[in-house]
Parts: sequence; C-alpha cells; structure tokens
Amino acid sequence: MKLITAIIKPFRLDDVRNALGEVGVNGMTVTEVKGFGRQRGHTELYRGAEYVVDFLPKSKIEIAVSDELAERAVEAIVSAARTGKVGDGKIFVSSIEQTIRIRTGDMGDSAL
Amino acid sequence: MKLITAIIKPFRLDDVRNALGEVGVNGMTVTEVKGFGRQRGHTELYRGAEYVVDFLPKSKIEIAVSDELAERAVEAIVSAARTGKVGDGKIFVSSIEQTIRIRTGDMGDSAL
Amino acid sequence: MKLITAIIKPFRLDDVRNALGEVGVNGMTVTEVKGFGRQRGHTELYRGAEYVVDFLPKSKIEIAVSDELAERAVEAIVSAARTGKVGDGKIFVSSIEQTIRIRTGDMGDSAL
Amino acid sequence: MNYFHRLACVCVSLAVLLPGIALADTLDTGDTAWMLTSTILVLFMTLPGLALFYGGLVRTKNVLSVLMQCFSIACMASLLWVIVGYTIAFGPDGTAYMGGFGKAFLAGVGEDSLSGTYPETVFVMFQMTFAVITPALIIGSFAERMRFSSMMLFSALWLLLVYAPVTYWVWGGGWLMERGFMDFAGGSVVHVNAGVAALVAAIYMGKRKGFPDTPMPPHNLTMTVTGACMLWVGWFGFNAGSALAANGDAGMAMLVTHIGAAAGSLAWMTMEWIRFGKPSVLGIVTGMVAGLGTITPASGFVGPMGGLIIGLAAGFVCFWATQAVKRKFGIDDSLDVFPVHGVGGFLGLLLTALLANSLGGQGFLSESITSAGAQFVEQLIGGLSVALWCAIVSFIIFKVIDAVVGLRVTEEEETEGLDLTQHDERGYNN
Amino acid sequence: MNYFHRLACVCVSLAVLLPGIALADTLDTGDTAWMLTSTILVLFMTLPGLALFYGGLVRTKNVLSVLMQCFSIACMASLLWVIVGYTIAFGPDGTAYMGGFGKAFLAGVGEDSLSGTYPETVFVMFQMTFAVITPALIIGSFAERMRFSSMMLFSALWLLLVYAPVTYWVWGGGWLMERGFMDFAGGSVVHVNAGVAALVAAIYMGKRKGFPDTPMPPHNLTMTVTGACMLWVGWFGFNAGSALAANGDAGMAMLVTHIGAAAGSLAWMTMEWIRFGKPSVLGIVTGMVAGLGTITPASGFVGPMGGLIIGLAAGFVCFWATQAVKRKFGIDDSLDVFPVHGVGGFLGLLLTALLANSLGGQGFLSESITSAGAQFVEQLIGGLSVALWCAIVSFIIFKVIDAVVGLRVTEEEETEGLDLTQHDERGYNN
Amino acid sequence: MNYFHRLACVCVSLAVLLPGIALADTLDTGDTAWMLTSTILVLFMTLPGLALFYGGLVRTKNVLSVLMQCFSIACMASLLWVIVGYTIAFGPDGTAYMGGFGKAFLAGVGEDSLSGTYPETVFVMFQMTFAVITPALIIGSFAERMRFSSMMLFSALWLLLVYAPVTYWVWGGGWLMERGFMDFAGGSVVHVNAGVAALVAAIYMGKRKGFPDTPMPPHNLTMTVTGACMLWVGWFGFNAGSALAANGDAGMAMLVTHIGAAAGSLAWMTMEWIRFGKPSVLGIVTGMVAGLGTITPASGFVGPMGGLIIGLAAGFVCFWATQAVKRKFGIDDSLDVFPVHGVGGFLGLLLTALLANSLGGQGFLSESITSAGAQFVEQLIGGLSVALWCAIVSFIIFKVIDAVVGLRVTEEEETEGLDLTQHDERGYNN
Ligand SMILES: Nc1ncnc2c1ncn2[C@@H]1O[C@H](COP(=O)(O)OP(=O)(O)O)[C@@H](O)[C@H]1O
Ligand SMILES: Nc1ncnc2c1ncn2[C@@H]1O[C@H](COP(=O)(O)OP(=O)(O)O)[C@@H](O)[C@H]1O
Ligand SMILES: Nc1ncnc2c1ncn2[C@@H]1O[C@H](COP(=O)(O)OP(=O)(O)O)[C@@H](O)[C@H]1O
Repeated sequence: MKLITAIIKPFRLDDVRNALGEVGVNGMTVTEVKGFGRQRGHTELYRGAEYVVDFLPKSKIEIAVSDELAERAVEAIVSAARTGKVGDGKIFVSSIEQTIRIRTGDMGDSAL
Repeated sequence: MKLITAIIKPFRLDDVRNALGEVGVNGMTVTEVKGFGRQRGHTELYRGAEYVVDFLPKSKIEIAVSDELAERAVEAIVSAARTGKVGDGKIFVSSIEQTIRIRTGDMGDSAL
Repeated sequence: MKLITAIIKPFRLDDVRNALGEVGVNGMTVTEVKGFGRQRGHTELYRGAEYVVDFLPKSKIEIAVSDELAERAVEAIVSAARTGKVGDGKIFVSSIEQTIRIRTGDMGDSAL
Repeated sequence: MNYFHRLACVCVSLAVLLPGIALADTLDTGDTAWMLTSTILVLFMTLPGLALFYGGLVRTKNVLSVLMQCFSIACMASLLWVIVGYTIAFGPDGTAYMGGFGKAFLAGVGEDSLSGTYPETVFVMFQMTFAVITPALIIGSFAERMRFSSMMLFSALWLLLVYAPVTYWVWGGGWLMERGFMDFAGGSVVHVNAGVAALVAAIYMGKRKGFPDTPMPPHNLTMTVTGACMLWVGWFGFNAGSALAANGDAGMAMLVTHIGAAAGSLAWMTMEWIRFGKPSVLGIVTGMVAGLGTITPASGFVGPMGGLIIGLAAGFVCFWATQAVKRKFGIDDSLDVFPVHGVGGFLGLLLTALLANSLGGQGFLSESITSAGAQFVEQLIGGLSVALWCAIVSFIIFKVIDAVVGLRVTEEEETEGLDLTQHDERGYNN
Repeated sequence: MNYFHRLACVCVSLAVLLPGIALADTLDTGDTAWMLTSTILVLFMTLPGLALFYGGLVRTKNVLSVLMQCFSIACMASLLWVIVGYTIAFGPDGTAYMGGFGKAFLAGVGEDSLSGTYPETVFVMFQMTFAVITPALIIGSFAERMRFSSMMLFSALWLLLVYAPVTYWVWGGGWLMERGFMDFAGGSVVHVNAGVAALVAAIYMGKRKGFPDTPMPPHNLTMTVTGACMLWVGWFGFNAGSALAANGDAGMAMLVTHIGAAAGSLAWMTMEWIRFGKPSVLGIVTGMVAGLGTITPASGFVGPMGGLIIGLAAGFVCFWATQAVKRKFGIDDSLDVFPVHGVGGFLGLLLTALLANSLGGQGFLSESITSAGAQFVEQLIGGLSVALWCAIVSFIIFKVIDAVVGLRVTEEEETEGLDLTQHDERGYNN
Repeated sequence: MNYFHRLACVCVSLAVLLPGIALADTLDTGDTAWMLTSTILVLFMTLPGLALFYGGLVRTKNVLSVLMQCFSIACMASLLWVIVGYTIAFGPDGTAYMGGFGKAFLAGVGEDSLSGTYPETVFVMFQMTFAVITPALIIGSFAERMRFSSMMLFSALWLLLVYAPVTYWVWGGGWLMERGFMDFAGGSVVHVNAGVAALVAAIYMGKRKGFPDTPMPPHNLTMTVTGACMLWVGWFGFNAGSALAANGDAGMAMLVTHIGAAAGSLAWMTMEWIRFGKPSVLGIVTGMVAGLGTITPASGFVGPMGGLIIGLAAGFVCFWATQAVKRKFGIDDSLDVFPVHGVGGFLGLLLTALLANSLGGQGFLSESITSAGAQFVEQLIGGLSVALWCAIVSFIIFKVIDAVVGLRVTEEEETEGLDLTQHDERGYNN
C-alpha cells in the first residue's frame, strides 16, 4: 500500500476530493497546514509595523491506497489541483507496511 | 523503528493515550484533522441554504516506536479507540529510518 | 528522497526556517500540533475545577529533500531548534518513493 | 421657517394623542436626556451592532472588509450629513422634493437652537445615525466581492441622491408627508430604501464565485448573535427615540417594538422547525431583524396587539421571501438584505394602515385621511415611490461607478479574500 | 385599583426616605427617560450579556445552543409576559398569592396609562426584562445536555408558575410585601429563584458525560469576560432602575451596586490568589457577578460602606460555595448558577436586614418593623418561602416534562454537541 | 464648602453660555437621568470597550492578561476612589494642589446630597469612571511583559499620586482651574496623563522580546474593532456627560465629539491610503481614538467646524507620531498609547485655545483671559505641568516597584505568555 500526501491550495480541495472519488478513492484525511516555498507570501501592515508573511495556508491531503490505485490517484490529484500558478503544491508518495481498520480490525487493502 | 499513524474519533483521544501509556509508549504527537470516508457527515442549514458537510473532525495520532513495541501499540490503539460504529478510523504503519532527539542529539531507539 | 519530519517548539520555527534556508532547503510544510512527552504540561484552573493539560503546542515541520541534503538538513534543524530544555522535540527521517510538483508535473528531485 | 412649521403639524397631531403633555418651546431636560440616549443607541446599532451581525455571516477571509465598510460608511456619512445631507433632508425653505440649503455646514445650528423641546444639535445627531445605518445595511448584499473604493463612492452618492431626499419626502416636510404617508421610524426611509438598493446591487454585481454550489457558511455565528442582540437593544433608540420625547408615545413605541421583535423571532423559528425539522439561532435572529424592520414604520401608531400581529407577519413573510430570493430567483443577495429589510419594511408600511386605528392603535396621523383603506393606498403610493426612486438612482450610480472605476474585485482577489487584498490585514492571527 | 394602591404604599414609604421629591401623578420626562434607559440596560444584560457570559463557558460544540436558549427564552418570556405574566405579577384585584387577570393581554394599558411618574407601558417593559433574565439564568445549570424543546417547555411553565407569582408576593402587593419583606431589586425574585431552580435542575438532570474527570474548560474566556462586563453595566438599569425614578435613590443604588461589584471581584480574586497561588480572570468576573447578585436586594437600602461589606461577603461566601457544590457535593451545576446566584441572593437578603439602618443605610422599608433582628427574621421567612416554592414547583415541572417528552439528549447527541444535533449549525466555520 | 464654591464658578461661567437654563439647587430628573446614563457609558468604555480594543491587539497567549488588567484596575480604582481618591480630587477645603480629606470614605455623601442639579452619588460615580479608564489606558504600553502584581501596585499608586491630584488641579478647584486652564472632559487629566505615563513605562520596561523583528500582529482584529466601536459610543458619556446636564451644552459636545471621531478616522485612513497604498481597519479605528482623544478637552468649547478641524488634525498628527515612536525612536509602546493619547490630548489642549472662540465656538471659560494667544499659553502651561508631574512621579513609582518586587516577568514566562504564567488559564480552548 502507498501513502499519498498532497499539499494543495485550499480552494481546490473539493475538486480534488471529487476527482479522487471518480478513480475510486473514498477515504482521505485532510489537515490545514502552512506552506513555505517559491510562492510569494504577502505583507500585512498594522499601524505602520510591516510583517512579511511567508507561510501560506495550504491543505494537506493524506490517502492510503492500494499499490494499483496509486498512480491513478496521483494523476487525479494533479489534474484537479493544478491552476498553473506557482504554489500549486507537491505530492509525496511513500509506502505503508500495514493498515488496520479500527472498527473491524480488518488489515491490508481491505481496511481501506 | 516504526511510525504508527492513527486516525481516531476525537473523544477517544484520552483513552488511547492512556492505553498507549500502559504498553510503554510515552510520547506522541496529535493533530486535529478532518476525515472523509464511509461515515456520513451532517447537514448544516443557514437561512435556508443547505450545506452538506462531509468532512468530520478526527484526531490524528503519530507515534514513533521501536519495532518490538509496534504491535502492542497498534493493539492498544485499536482496543481503546473502537466504538464499533462506522468512522472509528484507521491505523497506518510505516517504517522510519532514523530518529533524533533534538535536545540531546540522541539517535535511534534511545531517542524515543 | 527523504521526508524529514521535525516536531519543535513553536517559537523556534523562524530560526529553523532560516537555518534550513542556509543549507539550501527552500520549501517546507508546517502544521500546528499538540505534543505529549517528557515535558510537563501545565495546570489550568477554572472556578476551582483543575485541569491538567498534558498536551503542549508544538510545530511539526515536514520537508522533502534529496538524499544528499538530508543529513545537513537534520543538522540544521537540530542546531536551530535546540534550547537544551526538555521538550525540544524529535526528528524522524523516512524515505519517499516519489515526488511530484503539481504545477508542472515534474517528478523526483527536480520537483523539490 | 418652513421646516419647523411642518414639524409643528406633526407635533400637533401627536399632541392630540397625548393629553397632559404640553407643547413647549423651552428645553426639557428629560426629553433631552432621552434623545441623547436614543442617538447613542442608534449609533450603537451600526457600530458595532450591524458590523458584527454582518461580519459573522461572511467567510473568515472577508470579515474585516465588512467591519471596515460599516465603519468607514459611518465616518463618511457623518461628515456628509454635517456638510450637506442634513440640509437636504431638513433644510428650511425647501420644495416638495428636497430641503433648502440654508443649513449646509450646519449654519445657524448653535448651542441654543432647539428642535421642539431639545437641542437641535441632538436632532442633527439623531437623524445622522439613521443616515449612517441605512447605507451600511446595503453592504450586506454585495459583501465579499466589491472594491473598497467603489463601495465608498457608491455609499456617498447614494446618501446624497437617495437617502437625504427621501428623508425629506417622508419626515422633512416633503410631498409624502403632506399627503399623510405614515412612517413613524423609517420603514420606507431606512428599510425599503436599503432593501431595494441591496436588490439592485445584488443583481447588478452578480453572484459570488461559487454561489450557490460552494458552501459559504457564516464564519462566526456567535459574532452574528452578538450583533443581533445589539441591534435589538439599539432599536429602542430608533423607534422609541422617534417619538422625539420621553413620553407615553415613546413608551408605547418601545413596547410594540419589543413585541414585534419577539414575535418575529418566534415566527421564524416556528417556520424553520416545521420546514427543516430544527430551529436555528441564525433563523431566530433573522426573524428578530425582520420583526423589528417591519414594526418600525408602525411603531408609533399601533398598540400591543398590533405589534404582535406585525411581528408574526414579519416572521412568516420574510422567511418565505428569503427562501424565494435565494432558491427561486437565484439572486446572491449575500446577507439577505432585500427579503428581510425591503420586504419587511414594505409589509410594515401596509400593516400600519390596517392596524393604526384598531386593536389599541393610536389612530391616524393625518386628519384628512379617515379610513384604513384610504391610508392603505397612501402607504402603497409612498412605499412604491421610495422603492422606485431608490431603484432607478441606485442603478444609475452603479452604472456610472462601474464605467469609471469598476465595481468588482478580480477573481483572484475574491478567492484570496478582501481582507488581504483590500486592506493588507487579516482578522485572526492564529 | 388594588395594584396602584399597593404601589402607592411603597411609594409613600420610599418618599419618607426621599424628602424633597414630591409624589406626582403626572408624567415626568426625566423619570421616563431613565426608566426607558433602565429597561434597555436590563434587556442588554440578557442579550447579549448573559448569552455571551454563558456561551464562552461551554465547549465549542455547545456554544450556539446556549445563545439560542437565552435568545428564545427572551422572546417567549416577552410574549408570555404580555399575555398573562404581567397580570399575574401586577394585576389588579389579586389575592395574597397572585394578581388578578384584569390586565391579561395588557388590557387597559394605553399610551396615557401612568405608573407613578412614567408610562405604564415602560413599567410593563421594565418588569418584562426581569422576567426574561431570570429563566435565562437557570439554563447555566443544565447547559450542554438538555433538549431544546424541553428547555422551552420548562422555561414557559416556570415563568408562569414560579416567577410571576413570586414577583407578585414581593413586589406586586402579595403577602411578603405586606409583611415588610425587603427586596429592592430582585435578590429573591431573580437570584434565589433562579439559583434554586438551577440546583433542582442540576440534581434532576444529572451530570454531563465525563464530569468531573474530563476537562471541560471554557471554550472562549474573552467572550465570557465581554458578557460579564455587559452584565455589570446593565446591572445599573436593574438596581438603579428599580428606584423607578431618576433621583437620589437611583444615584445611591448605582453607587452601592458598583461598590458591591468591585468588592466582590476583588474578594474572589484574593481568595484565588491565596488558595491557588494565582488570580484568574474567570475568578474575578465570577466574583463580580456574586457581588452584584448579593447587593441586588440591598441596593436601595444600604449606604456605600454597607455596599462594601456586602460585596466582600459575597466574594468570600460564593467562592466557598462554588468549591463546595462542585467538589464536596459533586453536583454538576455546569455554570455554577446556584452557588453564585442562589447563595449570593440569599446572603444579600439577610445582610439587607443588618445593614439597612447602619453605616449610612436608608433605614427600614416597613414602618411596622423597627429592629434589624425582626427584619432579619422577615428576610429569612421571605427567602426560604421563595426557595421552597421554587424548589417544589421546579421539581414537579421537570418530572412532568421528563415523563411526557424527555429532558435530556441522547448520549451520542451529547458527544456530538447540541449545536449540530439540536440546531443543525456550528458556531465557527474556520 | 470650598468645592461647591468653585464648582459654582464654573457653573456661572457656563451659565453665561446657556441662557434660558436656570441654575437650580434642586434635583432635576432629566439631568439626573442623563448623568446616570453618562456614567454607565463611561464605565462601558473600559468594560468591555477598552479591554476588547486592547485585548484584540495582543497575541493569543496574552489576551486574558489584558482583560484581567483592565478588569482588576476597574475594581481597585473604584474602591480607592471611594476610600480616598474622590476626596483628594474633589474634597472640600483643599490647597492649590490637592483636595481636603473631608470626604474620605465618602463621608457625608448621602442620598440627598446634590451636586448641582443631580445627586452627588452620581457625581462620585461619574468621576470614578474617569479614574477607572485612565490607568487602564496606560497598560497598553507595557502589555505582554509586566507582572500582574506589579501592575496592580503601579496602578494603585499612580491613581493616588498622579491621577487624583491632577484631577484636583484641573477640575477640583486647584491651581490650573484658577488660572483659567481649559480642559472640558479630560485632554490633560485623562489623555496626556495616560499617554505620558505610558511613554515612561515603555522606556523603563524596555522592549518585548523579539521587538521589532518578530511579527506580533493583533490576534483578533474583530475584537479590536468591537472595542473601538464601544469606545466611540461610550465617549458621548465622557464628553457630553461632562456638561453635567442634559442641555444645549451636552448636545453640542455630542455633535463635535462625533465629528471629531469621524474626521480623525477618515484622516488616518487617508494617510494610510496615500502612504501604504491601502486603508486598514486597524488604521481607521486608531484614527477614531485619536480624533476622540483630541476633541475631548475642546468638546465643550468649540463648534462643529472646530470639531472638524480638530478631528482632521488628530488623524494626521497622531498617524505621524505613531510612525515616529515606533520607527524613529524604536520605543516599544506596545499598543501605541503615547502617540495616540498623549500626543492627541496635548494637541487638543492647544487647539482648544485656537478654536474656542472662532467658527461657532463657545468662547472662553475664564473671563480673565480674553485672547486666543493668552489662552494658548495657559494651555501650554497646563499641559506641560501635567506631563511633567506625571512623568516624574510615574518614573519614581516604577523605580520603587522594580527595586522592591520587580516589574517584568521572566523571559520564559514572556515566551509562554502571561495568560498561563500569571493566571493559569487560556483565552481559547479549541
Ligand atoms: N521541500 C518541500 N518539502 C515539503 N513541502 C514542500 C516543499 N517544497 C514545497 N512544499 C510545499 O508545497 C507548497 C508549494 O510549493 P511552492 O514552492 O510555493 O510552489 P510550487 O509547488 O508550485 O513549486 C509549499 O507551500 C509547501 O507547503
Ligand atoms: N484511504 C484513506 N486514506 C486516509 N485516510 C482515510 C482513508 N479512509 C478513511 N480514512 C480516514 O479514516 C476515517 C474513518 O473512515 P470511515 O470510512 O469513515 O470509517 P471506518 O474507518 O469505520 O471504515 C476517515 O474520516 C478518514 O479520516
Ligand atoms: N514517540 C514519539 N512519537 C511521536 N512524537 C513524539 C514521541 N515522543 C515525543 N514526541 C514529540 O516530541 C515532543 C517532545 O518530546 P518530550 O519527550 O517532551 O521532550 P524531548 O524531546 O526533549 O525528550 C512531544 O511533545 C511530542 O510532540
């Protein structure tokens, strides 16, 4: 099994979820994170005190998928999250050794 | 070493922490996340505008443990987090190559 | 490629970001998390009801780096995040199989 | 002075209803205390009342823009009122359609000038607070997508071209007042006016990106409820203050206003409970605003049972109107200004005619009108005239600003939010 | 008219204390202005004051339910007051235990009706705001676990069966008033009443799931402090408004009320500092509420030094009571309504007897009672009678509702929170 | 009684400006109603107004400490005022520099004592609210780093050694009042006083850890805007209440106060727009406070156009001063108390001299001063004397406290935040 971690622009989240649903991924876990990268942050001004905010709000999506599904899932994310502008984010793929569904104790692919 | 990632129902967090303590896991990192899966979300209504909220609040627990402890830790989580209702969550196990304790520079199992 | 996950004290975040920048890491993703470990929490008192809060606010930094850079990145984090007091946090290193830059579709090290 | 002459007419007809209260040309400290307090209450309705009510309803990324709009309108409208608004609305020697310019820059308004039994300075201020809240109400319809500078321009022009003249028509001695149109505290001047401008704005500006598919839930309902409560308490300044004295008229206005608010709230709550299965706090406070907006024109004329009927009617009708505007017509009047204020205000104008001389109501304002039917026609004429003038002029103002500087932020700015793109700041920092 | 007769008795005895203020049958604009203002202030105490005070103390998932309960009680109690509550409490031709029904639906309360020197409409409204806040206070004890519909039922029945009759006993001309029981602004009517009902509710409903092991810290103390401050400023309407005139009595009531609040705050802060090592903001504002609740019955009778003593006593005693209820008795009175309001109100009733005619106090209300000891006994009788009636009737109401429709949400609903399960909405959307 | 003698002088000179208002020794219910209301409004400015205004500006970890400081100062200053502050400021038989001790513990202040046309109890309370807000204003400068106990000590000593005597100088019959120094509602007593103490505090305490490199953005600007709005509405009690009657003077004070606030807001907004490209909500509300602080000393003397000029000047000058203190001098006056209140208050004192007898202003307070130039000199003398006394005594107080118990929290406590380290509680729990 693979763990796909995608950092995306928050307003693309619904599209990504739908795209993943279409390729058969029906579970995911989302975290609100702050990202730092090439995309320029913004400047905030409070009574003349200037703060450069480099960290931008991003959504991190984590999905565990079977090995077969991994590639299609990545493609779905890329196409749904892409705006073409800097800051669209990254996808990291790593492997998971075991998965357990807490409710049933199911293990492996059937736990997904 | 293993990294155990568990997505659980937030109100089970204290029980899971206690159960882990009993098997000897005394460190963990918790993130508030939103989960999407089989469990049905709810509907919110604002002046007649209806929003279906599919993402449910979950707690994500991450624990790094030595290989020997991994199995017992997973069992502890499963038994403490289980309510038997849909949405109880998942556990993912993957391997960590290295662990460092920042304060001391300790590495490996002794850093846990 | 490696995924370096560091749990640090929140007020060291800016220093860690700068230190990472100096060794050539220019992208990272940060999550606000709650940590449980050796560091003692605090007690909160509300009208005589006493709550021991064991979970302390921490920042989790995730950076994907090429294998070569990994060691230097870890060192940079350690030296910038260390205060020498309990609770400075941990670093976990694991391997990533694939990285994709959503904007361009670039893969591997060039996606970082 | 023409204006005082006209005001006197009102006073006389009111005096009939208030035996035992002598008309005085000297300052009464009790009336002055109450009018000072009422003025403060109405300002409190906008700052922070309305600002919070609206601010809680938008998304986090736009909350400051809403507060900023309410606040800057309050400042700008205040200065415009001093400079020329007051004299357009209440200036001496006016025509049937607007006041004369004799009080521009408050010329002649000194420490000793009286307006009835209290200082004219206080009358200027009291009316100013109405001139502040009315354009501020409108912003709810185009929230989350208008450029700040265009919003300022619109509000300034609207105040001078719509609000001030209409005030003159209804309260300053203009043609509607002469005909016997009854609007005690602003059903037409404030609510129909703001509601219609809001509808025009919503249609002209178009929908927010994502409406109605993307959920845009209120980011902080506790803020909205707080604002709603402040509107409620402040509204006593609005309605009971419109008695312009601390007397039985003010007391009855307070009572019926309160009953209207409570009844509107419970009616809306009931509708939600029946229709959606659960009552909501956003629903009940919206019903409250509907009840208050609807009782406003009637608040000096009807009795307690009249207030009850008006409140209940407000809850039912405005609930239905809100559903309709959003679902049937698909108009993105973001914070439902038209169905609540426009529809409510109009409903109140009509019900005033029906309830003013029954169920303990105080009878008719104008002696020339003697039947509820005739008054009903006057109310229709008045309400429609205000709505029409407001719609046309608002449309023209939007058209002109759009052509000259543009109304709407770019799509990217809308996505990022107005707080950062218009004001370089954010509401909340972790 | 019986009621006016009885009111006159009070006025006469008050008049003894206020030489130089003539009793008048005509409207006084100053008194009217102050009573209009006081009414608004007391409504402000509930909406948004109490709603925010309580709302901040619960967990995020229940914040709207608390706001909703305060708001809907305010609406419902207002209408019930108009329909029948007012006449039970102040109606003409009553017995020793309740008023007559002559003023049901406010029959005969017109624009010209006076209550002393100000409109009766304002008296109706002023008393209505007390009828609003008292049931709203109770909800703090069963917060986070009661069904919304049952809460509405309970509040309605309690208002009519407990609040309105007790008001008649104490202020409307009933048996306690006849005996010379002293309660200036509601120590018994409001605070003992609400506190005792809260205790009954907490015991009857049982603990929240997880109490006392699971931490249930206030989700937003800034909201609680904001509400507390609003309670403080609004309380001047409550106490100084209970002078029913803008005179020296109102002034002294304001002064001692303020001193009581400040002293209660500092006393509680000191106790925390000594006992726990650090003073907290939740502590100081709780002390403030205790000080205010305790000074309430005494606020028209004692002098500044009496206010100081009462405030300090309130801080110490209610601090101790709060610890005891929670720790010793293990009762989950969620927001500490009983130890603060019940205990504080009762303490204030007793201290009134001791301090009314010493340290600059204004002496005794009733001429038939001439010693502090005798008055103390009257205060005990009054306080206990109210507590007993309230306890018994509240218990019966709970019993009946529980049997008919059930009181408590399911365990699952409690876990998910009342906001979503009762109202389909959430307080905050990131 | 010396004090009444002196007060009478003021009244007489005011009476010249207010023909038709007879001076009375009997209670006027209208004046009483207004003074009760004004008192409540000024308390509302501190609780919750200022508390929220300041609370929103600090970081999350310190929000409760700010609320706690405002709240506990309010309580402590109230009791100190009753005990000895009032008699220092307004006691009979005083010297040129402080009042006599005849009114310690409010001796002789009974229900019937009058202060002009309203109860002396209300005068005590009205002045108390000023004694509450002034030390509370100061805390903005040392926010986020002072120990709670030291803050309490400082505030208590400062109240008695600086605030109370200065009040006597300016309003109680002291040497500045005798010279003809004009400060209607507290430009010197409140704003210069608080501003200078704030500057001394900021310099003495040193910068917050990380200033100015680490961003310390306001944690919740909606809270700040809410507080700002409450300050605005409450300020009418401050300024129009300072007329001490519900009359034309109060009306004009309300009008010019409002104009000053609106003009200050728009001026600051304009400066930001020009200088930084975007107007901000924090900017506009800061301009409002600057406008209000600056109009305060002038609010009973100038006319509407004077108010406009003062408001605009306030916005421009205080904007510039805020930049300067922070950027040029690198002083960490955390919430900009000195540049807004100190500079604004002083500016207002000077402009009072220039605008009091022009543009519809009401002329000079003192008959012995007949030219704007001479008055300008008096204003300079008065303003500088207050600033000097305040600076010296504040410095000594800090020095002493620092030596005896220490002023600042440890570095670790500063990092963790004052809420947890000083009060064992947190503002928000998820
Ligand atoms: N090396 C990295 N490790 C972890 N996260 C990264 C890394 N680089 C970028 N990110 C995340 O991806 C987001 C987008 O990256 P950025 O460089 O701004 O744009 P792009 O992905 O279009 O090149 C960042 O905000 C950050 O959250
Ligand atoms: N494939 C997945 N990848 C990552 N997280 C998942 C995945 N499937 C489910 N989850 C997480 O687990 C939670 C529970 O899953 P759900 O399908 O609702 O119930 P259950 O685990 O009982 O089958 C989800 O809310 C989500 O956070
Ligand atoms: N086994 C673990 N797995 C995951 N996170 C851990 C683990 N142990 C500690 N942590 C994280 O590291 C933080 C610091 O650990 P702690 O034991 O308090 O201090 P130190 O790292 O100095 O020994 C914790 O708050 C927690 O977030």
